[in-house]
Amino acid sequence: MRVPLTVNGTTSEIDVEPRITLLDALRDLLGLKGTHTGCEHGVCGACTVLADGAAVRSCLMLAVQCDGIAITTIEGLAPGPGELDVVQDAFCETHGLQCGYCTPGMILAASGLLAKNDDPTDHEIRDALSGNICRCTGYGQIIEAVALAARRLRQNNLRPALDDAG
Amino acid sequence: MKPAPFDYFRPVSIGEACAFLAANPEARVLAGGQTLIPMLAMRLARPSALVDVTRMRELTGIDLAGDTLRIGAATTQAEALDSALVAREAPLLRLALSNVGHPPTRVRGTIGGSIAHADPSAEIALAATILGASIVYRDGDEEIRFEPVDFFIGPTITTAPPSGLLTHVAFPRRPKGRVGAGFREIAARRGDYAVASAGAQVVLHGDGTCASIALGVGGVGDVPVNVDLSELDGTPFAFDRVAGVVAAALADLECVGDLHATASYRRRAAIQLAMQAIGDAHAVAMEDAA
Amino acid sequence: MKMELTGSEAIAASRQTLWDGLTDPGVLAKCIPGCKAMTETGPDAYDVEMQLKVAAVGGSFRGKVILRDKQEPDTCRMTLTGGGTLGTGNGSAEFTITEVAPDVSRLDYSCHGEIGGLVAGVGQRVLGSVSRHLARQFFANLQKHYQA
Amino acid sequence: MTVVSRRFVSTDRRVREDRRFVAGSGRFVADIDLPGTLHVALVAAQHPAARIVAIDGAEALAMPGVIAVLDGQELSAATNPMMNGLDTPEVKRFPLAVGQNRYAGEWIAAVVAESRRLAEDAAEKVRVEVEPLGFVIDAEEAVSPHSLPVHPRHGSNVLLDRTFTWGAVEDDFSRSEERLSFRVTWGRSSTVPIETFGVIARWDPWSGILDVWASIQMPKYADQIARALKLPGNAVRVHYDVDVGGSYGVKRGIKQTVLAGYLARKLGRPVRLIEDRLENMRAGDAHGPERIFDVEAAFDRDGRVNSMRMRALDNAGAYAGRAPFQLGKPIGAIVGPYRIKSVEYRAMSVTTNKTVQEAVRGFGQSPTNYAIESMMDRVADHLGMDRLDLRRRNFIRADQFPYLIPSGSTYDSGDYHAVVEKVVAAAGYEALLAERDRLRGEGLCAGVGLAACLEPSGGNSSFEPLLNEKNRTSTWMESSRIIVDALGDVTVNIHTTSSGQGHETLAATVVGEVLEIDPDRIRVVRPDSLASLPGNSPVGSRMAVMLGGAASNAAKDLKRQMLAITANRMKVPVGDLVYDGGDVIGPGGSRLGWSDIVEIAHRRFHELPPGTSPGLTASFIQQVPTGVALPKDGKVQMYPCYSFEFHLVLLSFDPVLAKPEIHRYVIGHDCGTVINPHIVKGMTLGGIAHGIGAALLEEFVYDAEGQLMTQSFLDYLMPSTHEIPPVEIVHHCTPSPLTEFGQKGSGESGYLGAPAAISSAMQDAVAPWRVTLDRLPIRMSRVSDAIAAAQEEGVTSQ
Repeated sequence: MRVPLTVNGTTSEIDVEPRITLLDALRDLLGLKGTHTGCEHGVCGACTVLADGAAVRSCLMLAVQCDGIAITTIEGLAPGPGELDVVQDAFCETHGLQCGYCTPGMILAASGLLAKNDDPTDHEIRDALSGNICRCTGYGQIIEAVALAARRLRQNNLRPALDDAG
Repeated sequence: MKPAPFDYFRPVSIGEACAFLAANPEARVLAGGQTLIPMLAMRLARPSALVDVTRMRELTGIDLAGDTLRIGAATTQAEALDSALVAREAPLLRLALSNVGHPPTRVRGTIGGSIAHADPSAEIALAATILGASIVYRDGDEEIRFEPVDFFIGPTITTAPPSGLLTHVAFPRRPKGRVGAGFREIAARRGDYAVASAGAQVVLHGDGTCASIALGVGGVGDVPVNVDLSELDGTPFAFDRVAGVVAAALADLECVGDLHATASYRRRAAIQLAMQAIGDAHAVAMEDAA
Repeated sequence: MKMELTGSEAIAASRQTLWDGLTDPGVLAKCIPGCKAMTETGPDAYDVEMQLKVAAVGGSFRGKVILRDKQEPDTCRMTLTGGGTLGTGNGSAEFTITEVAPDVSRLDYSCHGEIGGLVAGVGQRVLGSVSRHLARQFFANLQKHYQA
Repeated sequence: MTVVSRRFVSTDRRVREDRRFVAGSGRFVADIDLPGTLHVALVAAQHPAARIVAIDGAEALAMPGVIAVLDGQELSAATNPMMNGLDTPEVKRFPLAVGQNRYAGEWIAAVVAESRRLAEDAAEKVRVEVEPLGFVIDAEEAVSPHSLPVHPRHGSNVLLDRTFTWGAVEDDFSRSEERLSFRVTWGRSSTVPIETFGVIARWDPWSGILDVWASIQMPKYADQIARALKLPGNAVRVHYDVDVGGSYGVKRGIKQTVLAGYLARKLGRPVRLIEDRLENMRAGDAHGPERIFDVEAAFDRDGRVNSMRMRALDNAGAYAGRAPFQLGKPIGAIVGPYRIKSVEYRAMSVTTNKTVQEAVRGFGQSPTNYAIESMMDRVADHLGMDRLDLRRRNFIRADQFPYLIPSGSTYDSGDYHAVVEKVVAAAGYEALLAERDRLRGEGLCAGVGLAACLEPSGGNSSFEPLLNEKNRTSTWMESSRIIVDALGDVTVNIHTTSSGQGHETLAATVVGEVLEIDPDRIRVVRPDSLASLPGNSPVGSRMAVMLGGAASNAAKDLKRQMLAITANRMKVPVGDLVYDGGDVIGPGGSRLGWSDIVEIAHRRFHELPPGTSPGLTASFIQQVPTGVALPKDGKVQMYPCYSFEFHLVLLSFDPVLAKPEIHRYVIGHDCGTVINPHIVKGMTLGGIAHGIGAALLEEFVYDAEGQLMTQSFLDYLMPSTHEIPPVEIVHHCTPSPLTEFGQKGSGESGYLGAPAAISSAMQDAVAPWRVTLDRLPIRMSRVSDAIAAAQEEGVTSQ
């Protein structure tokens, strides 16, 4: 089936079998390798992307379902080559990652939260990230990163730039 | 873990969806996909086609219809959780929804999808059971309404007609009186399928006596269970007395044991959670001036 | 994982008729849920091909059915071994037929099974419910067969 | 005491790897697309043991896009068995089962197709005819002489049964005033990285090279692949510049790579095997130790523990794997941080019809620490002593280092009392106990847990010859090469894969420190195995010590060369020169700048000292600092450097629901000099989270029919943000005298003591009911059921 897929603000027509997940379409057809395959059954959150600004698991969506939905992947966050957005930079600042495999999903889940709430409590941060499993960090520096990003967003009167995509 | 092949069909109307389902007995409805797609990936499920109803306008939305709160089957859990109507008219459902999965699964997961998959741990099914919601299917031209107690058979299995389409769930509106809801569940990790859960809606008369206590427990057996506490109707609310009635009502509760919890644990936990849920609900009802 | 299922069903048939049906591959093929083919491979031995479907769960299964310890028209043991896309299944079922009224018999059954492979590893949540449902379907089909 | 001032080491610098990962620009194996790649899906055994009668791939092969179906007969005929460090030649292992399978889920055939989907479609069509065989899944049953052997030709299930006696155990037991014995069990869990194992292999018949991209963390990986595939060592080129999505020990990947390598050669196209989660959980290198400890302690009434007998029985699974050696490494810290005079240790490893174990974070040390710390708690309980006081009484004192333990290892340095007192001060031990009692007063179960343990670090494989005399492997090296190009810019080569440990940051920091130049100006690259100096991989908490050592020693060599060039140019003795931020200062303040020295080295060979090689490069191959001795009389120096950690936990739970909530988690950590504080903090917090998982949630559970019931993440439960509390870290630094900066390892920190600490707290919480918790993970339903049973017997918590 042919589906127009809008990812990071660009729409491309792809040809997929109905059984192809959004995750596989992003990786294999659009070459966006920043979205990672973890469990393929909706538990680990490594494949998290934003759909119309909300964090979703791309392994639990079919590509054929996604026409008309603005998808944002990790590749869509950085404002420019070599430039990091506020959330990405905060993850670097606190070392909110180690192997980097769950990181794109984690950052997108955090971005989804901060887009709605730029002053989250510790509990709200934990709740927003609870569907993303990290085996390296024990979450401490991740939660610090999200809190730091929130602080900087508030200080700069900014929210993550999702509007272009969504 | 790639699904076996299937066809994909996105109907625009209930009639079109029903016609497709009638003509394709091996087809399945795709609502939010948060339960079905993992089953496809593991090849536990292999439908001939998926009928994607996620964007069907007739199936989405939350509105009042007479004495019911009508929630379209394809309404997402996140939308229902954020809905002021749900908070006002079905506070128990709202509490239940806050326990469903994780934020990213609630964005896609739907009210109808959760009901149709009939997981005994599912919070929405439990809330529907406790509140006595009507589960409404369309099969061809026929509308079929199910009471939850007649609907759930076991995990993934319901009495729904094979070619039917779940169109909406009708929850009774907030009852008269002082109303409070409580919902508690336990799982090794928050957000997992509950190994035991309980929800309660306490309605008090103006003088603080019980008008009704609706209680249900989930996660312990094949189906969510409604617990009859009608003997407490009209009595003053006394926690010890309620505890006695609840313990007696749940003493013979049929529970399953599995690697996450023994049957005996589930039974004790169900009683404990039931009392906590009733306690929460009562506290809220006492604050409710309505 | 181990599965156990015991029960009792009243069937509108005489003891002999019910016995004949339960040992007739044609009748079994009709009543076993999802049975696509049942081929006799020897005395009381059959190859069975099934396309299972319970709600969302489905898969193909090929196996061997053997009838043993036949004491016509009272008791019989049936064993099933095989596997398919969902995993493996081995089991045995013992039937006892008691005539309770003219043309009504009670079928007591006791089944023991072991399930392995995929469904044992990922599908335990649904397994017990699905197998009970399949058993119910079988008896419902059997009822229907004799009522027709 | 001299205060060492450092420019970059121990400073709060960002981790350089993070930039690419937060941008989604890591390069993981699954991200590599080679034209013409074929995909593999595996056919898994359904029974725990079965004879394979026939494998018929005809129907699968007839499907469009399906290229090949490979079985174990063909593969084993063409390859050597996978390496086995033990002397058990009849326990042969190939990537696909040969003749019979030995666990449910074992790979018995591989299907190759144009896409992973098609390969999975076809795998369903491979007809496998089997005859089920008898099986054994329980270790104690397996060890019985009457048990069915998993490998009949081996004769029994015993892979390893060695008893060591270090010191006067009999005497110490008979002289001690008290003794007690108990059993604790460590359930089968593992590290379960979010990236499964993956490999891509490409054979070029014209160059005769097998290129391998893989998510590995495996010492001697290239050698093992070459040996198994019967290729020359220089025909296997492993690309180390593949990012690894977590490993913590398990990403071994030999069988997967042998399989993919064989198929790539046979089919003439690149072959990609990325395990899916089900393949990974049931038959990848996914499982870790599963161990029963029987412990006997001999002690005096004043709390001094004199001697210990320990039997550790490990359920290795169906093949030897690395499981038996994970009983060996703990010998290097078999007395923990305590002055226990003598030890008898029996290490037993048995085969069963379960999935094979692989290396897991700590390589067997965390289970052993759990047993030792359970012993300390029980001794205290037996004597009615405070658990902390008991430990204080037994700790090795700061003035006793270096300290030789009975099994032959010398602990390099430490100050355990100081760390513990810092933690006690930070957490308020008495206040924690008071808070526990307050929670108990509210009707909750509440407990304070504590655990002290060591993290042996720096790596060394002397457990191999210790457990198998025919295996003469004595130690491991690590290497680094520094190249200063003609423009004066510095590139450091490291020769290993990384799975989140921040090796690039480590190497840049230490090289920058030695050369006194900004680490951000230093590029770090990971060349392929054919271009690399010998190395191993980040196992055994070794990279701070070993890669840090290799890189800093190479940098020192570079500095030496620069001084020699300057001395020659200035015509002064080297001893009169001072290296200063990349320049060299001579007598009287004359200065030769970095760029001038580089210019001489690269262009003006006539100004080089006689006999000097042109260019400016240095290489260093780092030896384990404590050297190369083979074991003698059952004793050996195991790892060189010993980090210390002390955990203090307060938790509580409802007695019916029994789901613990951790109120306070404080860890005192001493890993010597910290090279990068962010990295060490992350390792420690991650290790604790992993330990909380092992203590409360994670287990590979088998049913009585030998089926693995936890194949998905719905049943194998890893902690999420909700289950991991905020953790406070209390730092202490006792530098190692053996390393360049005083650093020790920290890659396994947190994990080594967290399970023991959580267990201690849970046990303290149920103690009022006289319930004993003796098995990890501690499932909430077991705790609740035990309390209910105690209540039924009339025990109250008062």
